[in-house]
Amino acid sequence: MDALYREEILEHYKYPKNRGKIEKPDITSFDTNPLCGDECRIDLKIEGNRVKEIKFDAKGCAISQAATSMLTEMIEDKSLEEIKKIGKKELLEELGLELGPVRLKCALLCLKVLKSGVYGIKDWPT
Amino acid sequence: MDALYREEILEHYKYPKNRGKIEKPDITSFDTNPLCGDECRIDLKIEGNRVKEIKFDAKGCAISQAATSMLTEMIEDKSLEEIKKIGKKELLEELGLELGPVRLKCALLCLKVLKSGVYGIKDWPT
Amino acid sequence: MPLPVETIRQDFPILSRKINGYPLVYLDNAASSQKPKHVIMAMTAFYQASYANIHRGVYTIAEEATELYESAREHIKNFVNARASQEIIFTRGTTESINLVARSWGDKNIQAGDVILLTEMEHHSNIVPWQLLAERKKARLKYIPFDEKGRLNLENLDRLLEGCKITAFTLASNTFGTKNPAKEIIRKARAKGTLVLLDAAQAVPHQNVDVVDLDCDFLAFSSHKMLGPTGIGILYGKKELLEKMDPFLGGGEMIKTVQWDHSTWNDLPWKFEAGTQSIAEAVGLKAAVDYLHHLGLKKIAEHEQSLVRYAMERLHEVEGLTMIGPPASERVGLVSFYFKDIHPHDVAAVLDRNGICVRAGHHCTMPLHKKLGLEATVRASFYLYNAKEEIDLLIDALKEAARFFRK
Amino acid sequence: MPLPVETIRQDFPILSRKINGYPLVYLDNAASSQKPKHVIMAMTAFYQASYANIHRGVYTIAEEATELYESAREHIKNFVNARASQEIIFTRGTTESINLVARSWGDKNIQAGDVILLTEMEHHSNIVPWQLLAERKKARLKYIPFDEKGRLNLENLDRLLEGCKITAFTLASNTFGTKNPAKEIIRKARAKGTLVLLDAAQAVPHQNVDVVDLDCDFLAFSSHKMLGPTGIGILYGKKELLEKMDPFLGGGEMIKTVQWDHSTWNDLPWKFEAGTQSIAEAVGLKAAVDYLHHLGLKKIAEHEQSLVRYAMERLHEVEGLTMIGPPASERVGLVSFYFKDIHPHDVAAVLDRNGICVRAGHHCTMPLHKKLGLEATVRASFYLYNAKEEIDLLIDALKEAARFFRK
Ligand SMILES: Cc1ncc(COP(=O)(O)O)c(C=O)c1O
Ligand SMILES: Cc1ncc(COP(=O)(O)O)c(C=O)c1O
Repeated sequence: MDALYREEILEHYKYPKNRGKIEKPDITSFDTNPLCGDECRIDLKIEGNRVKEIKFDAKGCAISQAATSMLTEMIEDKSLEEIKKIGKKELLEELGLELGPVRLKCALLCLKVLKSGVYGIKDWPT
Repeated sequence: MDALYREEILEHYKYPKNRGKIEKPDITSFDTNPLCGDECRIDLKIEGNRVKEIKFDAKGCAISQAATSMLTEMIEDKSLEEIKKIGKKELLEELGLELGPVRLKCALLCLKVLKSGVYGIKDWPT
Repeated sequence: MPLPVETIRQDFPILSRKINGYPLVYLDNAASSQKPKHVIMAMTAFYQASYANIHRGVYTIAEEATELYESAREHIKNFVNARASQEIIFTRGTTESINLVARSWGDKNIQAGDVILLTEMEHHSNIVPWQLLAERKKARLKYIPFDEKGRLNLENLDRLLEGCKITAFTLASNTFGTKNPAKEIIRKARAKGTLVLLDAAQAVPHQNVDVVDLDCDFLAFSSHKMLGPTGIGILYGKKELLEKMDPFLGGGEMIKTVQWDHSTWNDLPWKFEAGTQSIAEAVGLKAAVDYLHHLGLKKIAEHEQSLVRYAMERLHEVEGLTMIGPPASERVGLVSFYFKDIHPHDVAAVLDRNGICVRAGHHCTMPLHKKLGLEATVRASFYLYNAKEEIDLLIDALKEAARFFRK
Repeated sequence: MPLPVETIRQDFPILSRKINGYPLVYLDNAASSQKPKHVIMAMTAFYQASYANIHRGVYTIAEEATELYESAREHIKNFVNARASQEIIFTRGTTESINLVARSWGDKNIQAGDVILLTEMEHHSNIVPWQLLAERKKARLKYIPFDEKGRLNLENLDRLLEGCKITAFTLASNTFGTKNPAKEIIRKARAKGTLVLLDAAQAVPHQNVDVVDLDCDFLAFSSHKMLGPTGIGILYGKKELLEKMDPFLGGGEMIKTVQWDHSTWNDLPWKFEAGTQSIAEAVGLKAAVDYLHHLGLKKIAEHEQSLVRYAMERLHEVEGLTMIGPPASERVGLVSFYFKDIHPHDVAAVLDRNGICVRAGHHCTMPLHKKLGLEATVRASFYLYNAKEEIDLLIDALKEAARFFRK
């Protein structure tokens, strides 16, 4: 069990950071994972090209919720340029998990949503 | 070779019986074998419900030509009722060959043509 | 005599695999079944001794291959009790079979305003092709509703059948497990002149299905769910209907003649089999049918019934777990459930750590889940090689999962 | 170093089979190829150890199966040098691939009066889908003619391309063996804004095919002709085009969301992969690609070139035999021929008695044969495991057939 659900993952899952909604977000983005019905919305408040506030709402498994929570922590105070540099690799390192192709999609949905919001491209490719 | 091309088959192939055309046939029927391009036409002259004259024209391999020639011999002077009783089994016995499924179609095209002519059904099922 | 499960398990090489040190417990049979060595060996032997393209070759191995392929069709014909082998068309699977009907029959016969009647518990493969057809033809889709126990509510069936050209529904639900009252629906459809397509993906592998007795017009199912290989499926259709339908795919083998500007079509069933077919897969499917037939579908159904009954009893023990669908006696061998506070993916992941394979997700029935207010469920589905002891392992692991996420 | 044919032959179990006491001489490779043990074993191993349905399972074997399936796609992507794996769609074969384009691209983009340009040497699978499309849309079919040597006559190409939305032609003819000047045609088509679909069924198994270098829009081929299993094929399409196309088949896996009245589609490539796919077949195909890649397509092409050159030289010896098509240097490894006085079926039957498998018939190119005034021809087609000695056996048997029917 331990490898898949490290203590830190469970913490993020049970006590997510940045959960909620921004009333008038500068950027908001939403997507779903058709394979399991996971949903993810990320709202951003931007000031001077930098993340001022971030909130998310996600339905899904522990992995996808924890990943989203961790991702929002990773980008607090970051500039949009820095965010654009965050990829699969960075997020997965942070998660510290070995995931099969299906659960990988759970973990990466939040990144897909973030990227498509930041780049303003509706269907960000997985 | 012998099993497939018995002397009698070769005879029918080289010197077919009833090859030709009837000017005003009472029954005429034509079909093709889509798998190999074989063609077969059978013309019948009927008198008193009995075959008065029979002619065929066939393009195809030795098996199909010989089978057609033999089939026309089998039905000379036969009544339409008797012809309806001739099936796969009777023709194959006459041929005296063991045929795989593909060459079986070569041998049976003439029967298909004859039946569809006699029954007046366009697409006689194989 | 009950099904000799221990002996049967010896026939399935994958069942001796270990996952994280635990024996594999395969409970995802509704998604796809495992294959007995008979099926695997039949295909291997075929590739090693008789492989060739079919129908066109006049040499020995091509004739052997053709004979094997066509005898697979005979086997299927007998298995579902069709009247003629021309009524059995090989496709890639249930999905392609249904699409074939929606295109070939649908495009010719459905007009603006016509009703196409489905049920609320259909698999996406029996919804989307009809949505696409309805869109092409401006037809109307209607759905027979299900009740809180996952049973079809047939109260308004006569009204739903008004103006309905075809109704397509599943013999057994892949999410609830419900065995639907096909005969009753078919009788009413007949009375209105409505055609009937049965999605038999979850039925043919598990119980006797007799197309003459059912009197359906079309029946679709997949090889891979009935011990056979992937890559092949079946469409049964009544000959009179198939004959009047236009071809689906164009290409080699389905033609009688091809000219520059038009072509004519081959006889049934080949009219619907364009291009090189799934030949080795037909050989494997034939072996699967032999295997099932030899054990007897009736015994298999009884075994699965006893498993699902036992599973449902024991699932009641697991705290916070809710099952969906009807009582065991009205089901095929599967059960879907959820925890209010644990995501199905997490449940499945914990189970996987213990070597247990279950499905977590919407099982390709999103509308059904939405109606229940659920995103996803966990499904355990049984087959002839599953044993009671495996259900005990499932229950233990579910209890562990509940403890783990609630700690 | 030339191809190590003797070693290669050891990899193909069927080649040790005897027919009527003679060793099997398999010269029907254009219809379908035999399979090396690597391919057969890859599928067997998969069924025995990792089989599960893909994409949806969160348990170990489902993830293994998904990984294998998607890595098969990667292999194919690299094999034809596509830019992205989203451009590789799995189908059942060349035939389905072409039908997919004719339906999904064609129904959306072809209008009344538009020209669809084929060639006179196309396989039925690259004619009939376009005839059906032309009929649906009242479009016009035109054909690039071939000359007396079976070469395309491109003199009037510019005129034929006028008003032409798509041209579909074969990279290599399955009857003449002609390698067509694809780049020249594509360049002219590009200039007119015409899309290009390449039928690569006879090309990908035998030579390097690079979709970027060719700059084609679509490319279709089959697994079973390139040492892989039946039941799977490939459509390559440029991403920008595939993205704008509607789905072909509706069902599980190709959707993003399904609601009662409409659905939204999954991302590429899955948008075009409805229902359970040919999973084990993808695993086998991957092994086939590895096998071919390991030997090198260039060497394979050289070997086949030397075989066809030798075969054509020696066929000249056979009295009354006429070959059709271009000189050996312009061919892939196949040659079709006929006797004026002996039906091709009879030739093939005599050859079969000697263990030699050749094709007799129209090879799914009826219009081509009709233009030549022929019903059928005999075709010998070579692959990497064929040896010169087998051609000697072919020649001997042909001489015997001639003697037999002329005696
Ligand atoms: C040139 C060509 N195109 C298309 C096909 C059809 O391929 P398949 O039957 O695998 O769909 C073939 C082979 O039969 C072929 O040789
Ligand atoms: C009820 C039902 N219908 C249709 C299908 C689709 O079958 P396939 O994916 O083999 O085409 C399935 C299985 O996935 C099913 O359970």
